[in-house]
Amino acid sequence: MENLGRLGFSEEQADLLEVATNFCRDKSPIDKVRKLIESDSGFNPEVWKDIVGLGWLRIAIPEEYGGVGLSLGEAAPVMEQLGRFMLASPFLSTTLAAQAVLAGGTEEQKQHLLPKIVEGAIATLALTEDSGDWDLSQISARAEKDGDEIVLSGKKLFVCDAVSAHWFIVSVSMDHKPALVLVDRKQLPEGALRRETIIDETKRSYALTLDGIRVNVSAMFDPHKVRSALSHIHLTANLLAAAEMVGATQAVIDYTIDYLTTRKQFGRLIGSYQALKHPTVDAFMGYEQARSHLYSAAHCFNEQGTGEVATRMAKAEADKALSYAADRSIQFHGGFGFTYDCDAQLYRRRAIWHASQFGDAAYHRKKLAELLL
Amino acid sequence: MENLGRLGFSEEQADLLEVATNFCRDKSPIDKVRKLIESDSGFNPEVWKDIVGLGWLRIAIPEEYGGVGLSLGEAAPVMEQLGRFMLASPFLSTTLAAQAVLAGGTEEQKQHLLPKIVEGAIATLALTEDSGDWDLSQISARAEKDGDEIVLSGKKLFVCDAVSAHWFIVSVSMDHKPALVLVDRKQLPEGALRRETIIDETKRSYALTLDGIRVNVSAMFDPHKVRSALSHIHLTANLLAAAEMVGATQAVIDYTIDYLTTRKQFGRLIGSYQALKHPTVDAFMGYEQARSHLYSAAHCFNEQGTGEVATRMAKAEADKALSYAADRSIQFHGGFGFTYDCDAQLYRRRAIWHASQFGDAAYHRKKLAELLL
Amino acid sequence: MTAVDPKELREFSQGADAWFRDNVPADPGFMLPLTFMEVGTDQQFNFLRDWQCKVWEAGYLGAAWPKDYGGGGLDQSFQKAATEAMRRHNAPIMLNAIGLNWTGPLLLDMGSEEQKQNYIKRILSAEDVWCQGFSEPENGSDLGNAQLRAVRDGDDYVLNGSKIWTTHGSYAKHMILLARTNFDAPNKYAGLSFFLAPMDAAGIETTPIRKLTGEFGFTQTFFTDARIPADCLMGEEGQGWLIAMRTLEYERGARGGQAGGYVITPLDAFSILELAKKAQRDGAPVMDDPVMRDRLVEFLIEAQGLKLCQERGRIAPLNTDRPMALSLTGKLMWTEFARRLNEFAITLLGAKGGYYVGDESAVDDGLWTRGYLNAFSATIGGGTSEIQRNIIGQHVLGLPKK
Amino acid sequence: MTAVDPKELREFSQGADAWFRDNVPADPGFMLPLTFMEVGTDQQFNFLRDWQCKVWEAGYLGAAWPKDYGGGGLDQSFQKAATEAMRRHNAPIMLNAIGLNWTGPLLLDMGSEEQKQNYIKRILSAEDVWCQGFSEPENGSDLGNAQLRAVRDGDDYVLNGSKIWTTHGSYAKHMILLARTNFDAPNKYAGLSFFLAPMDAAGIETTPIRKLTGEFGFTQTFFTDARIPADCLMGEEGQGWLIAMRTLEYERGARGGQAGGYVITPLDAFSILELAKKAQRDGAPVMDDPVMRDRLVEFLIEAQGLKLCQERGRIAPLNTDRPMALSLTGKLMWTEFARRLNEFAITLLGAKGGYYVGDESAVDDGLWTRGYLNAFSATIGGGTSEIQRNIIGQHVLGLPKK
Repeated sequence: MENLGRLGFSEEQADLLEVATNFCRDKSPIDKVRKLIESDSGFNPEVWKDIVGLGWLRIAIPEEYGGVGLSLGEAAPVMEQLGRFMLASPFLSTTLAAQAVLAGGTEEQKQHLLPKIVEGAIATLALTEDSGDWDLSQISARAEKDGDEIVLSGKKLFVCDAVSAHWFIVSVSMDHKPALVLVDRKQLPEGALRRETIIDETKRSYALTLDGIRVNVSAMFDPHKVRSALSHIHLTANLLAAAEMVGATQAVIDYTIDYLTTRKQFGRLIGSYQALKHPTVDAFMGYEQARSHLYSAAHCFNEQGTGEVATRMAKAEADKALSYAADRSIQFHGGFGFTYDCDAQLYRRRAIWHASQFGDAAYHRKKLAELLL
Repeated sequence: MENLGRLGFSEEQADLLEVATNFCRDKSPIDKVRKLIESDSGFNPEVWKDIVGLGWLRIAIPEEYGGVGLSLGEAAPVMEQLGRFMLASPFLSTTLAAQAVLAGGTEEQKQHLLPKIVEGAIATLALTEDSGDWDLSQISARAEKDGDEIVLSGKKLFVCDAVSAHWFIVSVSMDHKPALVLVDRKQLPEGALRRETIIDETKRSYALTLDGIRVNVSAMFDPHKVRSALSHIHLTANLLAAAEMVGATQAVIDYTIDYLTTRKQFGRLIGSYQALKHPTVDAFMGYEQARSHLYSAAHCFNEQGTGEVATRMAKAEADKALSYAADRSIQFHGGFGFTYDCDAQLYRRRAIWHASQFGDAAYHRKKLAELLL
Repeated sequence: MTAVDPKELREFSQGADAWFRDNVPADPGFMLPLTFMEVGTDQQFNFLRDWQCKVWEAGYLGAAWPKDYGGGGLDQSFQKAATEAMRRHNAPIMLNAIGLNWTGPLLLDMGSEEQKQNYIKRILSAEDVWCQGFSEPENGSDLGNAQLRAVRDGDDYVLNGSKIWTTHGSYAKHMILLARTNFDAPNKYAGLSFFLAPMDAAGIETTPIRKLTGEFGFTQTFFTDARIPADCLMGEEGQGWLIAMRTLEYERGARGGQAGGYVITPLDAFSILELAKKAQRDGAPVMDDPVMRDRLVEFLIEAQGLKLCQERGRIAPLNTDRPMALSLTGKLMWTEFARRLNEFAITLLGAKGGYYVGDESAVDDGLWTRGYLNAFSATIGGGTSEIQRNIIGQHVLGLPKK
Repeated sequence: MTAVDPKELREFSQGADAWFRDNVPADPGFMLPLTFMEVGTDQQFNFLRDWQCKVWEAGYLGAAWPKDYGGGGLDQSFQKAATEAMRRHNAPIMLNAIGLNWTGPLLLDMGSEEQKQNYIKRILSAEDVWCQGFSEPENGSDLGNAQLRAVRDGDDYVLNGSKIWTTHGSYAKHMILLARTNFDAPNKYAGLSFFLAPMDAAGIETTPIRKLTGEFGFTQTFFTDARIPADCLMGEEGQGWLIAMRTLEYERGARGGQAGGYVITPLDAFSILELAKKAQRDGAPVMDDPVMRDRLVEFLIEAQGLKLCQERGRIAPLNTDRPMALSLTGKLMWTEFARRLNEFAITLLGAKGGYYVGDESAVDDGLWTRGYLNAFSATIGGGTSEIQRNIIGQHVLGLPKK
C-alpha cells in the first residue's frame, strides 16, 4: 500500500486553511453567491483584488516569477474553502492556466505571463471539444503553419471565465500531434466567444470559435512538453476540483443538518427520523473519507506515480461524496428542496459540473485500475 | 423492448403453485430442514417418493418418455416453493440431468433413462472443474478412445447428490472438443466420490475423480449436440436456481418480518424503527422484481433469444434479491442473527451457493451486455 | 359492464392506432413538458389543453367513463387499448392530471348527480383544469395537520390560509381542497373537510414557485377571506380526511377509475443507449466501456422488472400473499428508478454533461439533466419516498407503526 | 509524560522490529483466529495466551502502562511503534481483548490502588483473561434496560439473571458486569451498578453459543444465586451506567489508554487482488474482467480512505469543526467495510465460492466466506451499525434524538 499516498499537513496549509475559512465566510454569504449568478462576469472584482492581495495566486508559482514557490498541494485548503462558501472567482481558471504555463510554456512565456498572473491578470484553458472526451489528447481543433504565423481552426467548449480572461491556452492538433498555443484576448475576432448555458450557474463558461485566429509561432508552447503538460493540467484540475467539491460537501451537509434540526413534521423534528438521520450519517462519512483523500493528494501531489494515484482517488471520492450528499439534501428538504430557493440545488449542480469536467468517479477508477492492478 | 420477454401464467402453473405450496409447507417445516442437515443423503426418501408420485419429474419430459410434455417453465412454481420451504430433495439435480439427456443424449439414452427418471431414479451432472469457471466449455478433464471404450481422467467438482445418483452426466474434453458422457454409478471405482464441505449445508455435493473410469462408446452423448446441450443446461440450471432463490427470498423476508414484529428494544417493536423498516421494504421490492423476472423467464424459456435474456435477468435479480434480503436478515436479528440457531444464515448460505453455481449476478449481466447492447 | 366483444375491441384498437399515427403533433418548436407538473409557459399549457380536447373528441380519453357525462361508456379494456396506442406513437401527455386521475374518479364514485353533470365532461375536454390543495408550507408530509381555516358564514365558507405545490395553480378553474372546519375536533383528522373550490373566488391568489430547474410550474395559493358557496363542501364536515385519503389512493393507482392516457411520459430506459453511443471516452464511444455497459444492463434489467411487475399485478395467483403489494410499491419503485436513471444518463455525456437546458450544444436539449432535477418532484411529491416506505412497511408488510 | 528522545524511540522501534521478525510463530498447523471473538478451541486459546504473554515479557505490550503494575512506563509512541512492528510481521492477535482494551484502561483511570495491583499485570500476561457481561438476551442493544439482579446480602451481592455474547466466557477469570441493584430507581439507568465479578463463583455457569459460521466462540452466562464479595462493586451503587458508557468509549476508541497491539487482524484489501488472479472466468483470470477491476479499485480506494481517516484524526487543524467525528465513525466505517469486502471476495472465487471451511479445495481454507459471516459479529456486536448511526447522528452531527 506504500505507493497509495500518505497524509501530511504543513504549517503553511494550516495557516492558509484558517485564513481562507474566515475570508470566504466573510466575503461569500449565500445571498451574495446568488446575486452574482445574475451578473455577467460571475464574480466580484473587489473580492478578486482581495484574493490577489492575499497572495493565493503566488502559492504554487516559483519565486523567480514572483511566486512563493510552494507545491500546488498547499493551495488545496484555499480551494476547499472557496468551494465551501461557493466564493466565485477566476482563481481556479487562472491557477490552472498558470500551472499549464509552468508545465509546458517556454521560458519567455513564463516570464511574460506569470508575474502578471500573480498580480491578478486572469487566464484560462481552452481544451475540451465537442466529443466531450476527457482524454485531453483527443483533439480535432487544428493549427497550421503559415510562415511566421499559426492559423487556428475548430471550436473549443467550456472555456471558463473567458469573458474576463487576458490569455487563453488552447489545445490544437498540429501535424497530427497535440500542441498548446497561447492566445491573447486581443487576438480573438469579434464573436469568437459565446456564453454557454451550464449546469452550475455560479460559474462562467464560453464556447470559443478558433476560426480566424492567427498567432505568431512564438505563441506555441514547448513542443517537447505538450504531453506532460496536458497530463499535469489534467491532474491539477482534478486536484483543485476535488478540493472545491470537498468544501461543497461539508457545506451541503451542514445546510441539510440545519434543516433537519429545525423543520418539524408529524410533531417531531425531521432529523429524528432514522430515514433521514442515517443517510445523512452516510453522507457525512463519505465526506470524511473524501476529505482524507483530498489532503493525501495535496500532500503527495508532486510525487511521481503516487501523486496521480492519490489525486484520482480524491476526485473520484469527492464526486461520490458531493453527488450523494447534495442529492439527499434535495430529497430531505422535501417540497422546499424542489424549489430554486433551496440551496441544495446549488451544490447538486456544482457536483454535476465537476463530474463533467476532467472525469467523473467512474473515469478515474478506470485510470486507477490501469495504475494499480 | 419486445425481445426482453413478457409475463404469462398458465393454468398448469397455477395448479402446480398451489399444490407445491401446500406440499412443501407440510413436508418441510424448518426443524425437519435442520434435521436433514445431519443426515448423509440430505433428503428424506419418503418425501422423494411423494414428489415422484406428484409427477413433478414428468412435467418437462415428453410423453413418449413417460412425461407430460410441458415446457420446463411450468416447473418454476414447484422449484420456487421447494426453495421457499427449503425442502431438500434431488429434484434439481435430476431435472437438470433429464434436461441434459433431452438436449444432448442419443435416442437410446433417452429411452433408457427418462422413463426411469420419471419413476424417481436419481441422476446428476458433473461439469465444474478446479478453475471454478462458469463457462461450461472450459474443460480440462479428458476422455480418450481405447477401442470400443472411452477412458476418462481428471476431476469434477460440485457433483450434487452424487451419493444418491444412479447416473452421472460428465463433461470431458475429447479430441480438444467438449463431450458429454453418461456414467453409471456401477462404473465408479471405489473412492471416486469425496463429499465436499459446501456453504449450503442443506445440499449435498461431491468431488468426482474420473481416473480409472472406462465406459462403452455408446455412453457418449450425441457429439453434434454437445454445445447446444451445454448451453441448454446452463440456462436450465439458472432458471431453476432463480426459482429456488426467489422462493427463499420470500421466506427470509417473512422470517425477518416475524422478528421485527415481535422483538422489542428500547420499549418498542424493532420493526417500527425506520433503520430496519425501510431496508426491509427495499428487500421486499427486490423480491417482487425478482419474482416478476422469474415468471417472465419461465414463460419465455423456450423462445429462442428471449428465453436466454429473460433467464439471465431472472438469475441476476434473484441473486441480488436473496443476497441482500438474507444479509439484512442476519443483521436485523442482532445478536441472535449471529447464531447458528437463527435461520437467516440458512438463506444467506443458500444465496452464496447459488451465486457460485452457474454464474452470479455480475456474470449474467456481462452475458446480457453481449446480448442486448 | 357487459362482456367485451373481441372483434369490436380489436377494431377500436386499430382505429386508435391509426388515429394517433395521423394526429400526434409534430415538434411544436418549443419543449413539450414530459409530465403534467412541468407546464411552465402559456404556450405549453395551451398546446396541451388543445391536444387533450382533441383526443377526447376522438373518443380516446374517458372511453370507459359513463356516456351521460361525456365518456365513451365502453369497457375499461377499450381505454387501455387507446392508451397503449398513445404510447406507441409517443403522443404528448394529457394535461388535466388532477381532473382526470383524482377529481374525476372521486366524483364518479361519490359525487352528486349535479356534480357529475357540472364537472366530468369539462374535465375530459380540459375546459376546466383542476388543481389540488392538500399540502401546506408547514405541513408537507403531514397532510392531516392542515391548518387552512374554513368557517361557515351563512351560505358561504370563508377561507384563510395557504396551500403550496399547486400544479396548474394559475390556470385552474377548480381546486380540490382540504381545509379545517373544526379546530376543537377530538383529533386533528376529524376537524378536516373537503371542498371543490372555485379558483376565481375573490381572495384566492396564486404566486408562482420557481423550481430547482430554474423553471416555473407550481404555485403557492393564498386564501384571504376568500368566500366560496357552501355547496362546494364534498360529503359532510369532518369527512375531509377520509375523502382525501381516498383521493390519494387514486393517485397511487391503488383504485381504478382514471380517465386513461398518461400524465407522465413513460420512461424508456433504452433511450439512454443512444447517449452511450454518441459520447466519446478516451477516443472510443462510451458504449465500448465494459463498466458502463454493466451499468446500462443494470438499468435495462430494472426497467424490465418494473414493467413485469405491472404485468404480474394482473395475475391473481401470483399475488396471493400480499395482494396490494404491487400496486402500493409501484410509485416508489418507478419514481426512484426515474431519478437514478436520469442521474446516470448525465454521466454518459462526458464533458457535455456540463451543459444545461438552453445551450445549443446540450445533448438532447438538456433533457437528462432537467429530467434528473425534475425527478425529485415525484420522489418528494405525492408522499416522499420515505413516507412511501413507511406505508409499504406498515400496510403491505405489516410492520408496526410505533 | 516526559519528552520523547527520538533516538531512544528509534532504537526501541528497531528492537521491536527485530524481535517480531524472529519471534512471530510459524503456521501452528491449525487455523489461528483472525479476531479475539473467534477463539473456538482450547488449542487456539492456549496458543494465543502464550503468545500474548511472550510479547508482554519482551516489552511490546503495555509499554505505555505504568511500571508499577507491569507496564513499561514509556511514552505512548513506544507502544505505537511496537504495534506497528507486529503489523509489519503479521503477528497473531492479542488474546485478552476485554482486559487490554476495556478493563485495563478503566482500572488505570478510576480503579483503586488495590484493584490496579490485583489485576493489571495479570491482564498483560494473559494470566487473567477477562470477559464482559453487558448484553442480555432480551436487551441486546438496550443496555440501559439490563435486568440481571444484584442484591446486597451482608458482605456479598447475590446475582440472578443471564448475560449473553460473552466472548471467552468459558475461559475468563473475571467479568466486567452491569447489573441492576435498584428496581425502584427514578429511571432505568440509575438502578444499575458495575461489578468486577469472579467467574469461578458458585452459581455462575456458561453455555457455549454456536455461531452462524458453525463454530463456537461466545457463551451465554447464567447467574443462579451466585454470590460475589461486595468489594467487587466498582464505584458506588447506581453508577453502573456511567462506568459502562465510559467503558464503551474505550471500546470505540474514543478515549486512549489501551495496552496496545491489535485484537482484530488488520484487513488488507490488497490481498483480494490475489484471488482475482487465481479464479478463471470464461477462460481468463477474473482480474481481466473490467467490471471486476472497477469493483476492486472501489475497495482499494475505500481501504485507503479509511487508513487516511485514521491518519487525519491525528492532525488537529483538519479536525476543527467536529473534533470527535473521526474517532466516533471509525467502528462503523471499518466494520461495514469488512463485511462488504469479504462478501465481494467470495464472488471472485467463481464456482469455488461454493466451498466452505474444511474442504480441501476451498480457496484460502474458506477464509473469505467465514470472514464474511464473522464480520457480522462486528456490525452487530459493540452496538449495531444502526445504533452507531444513531450515535454519530446525534453526537457528531447534532441531530435530534426524538
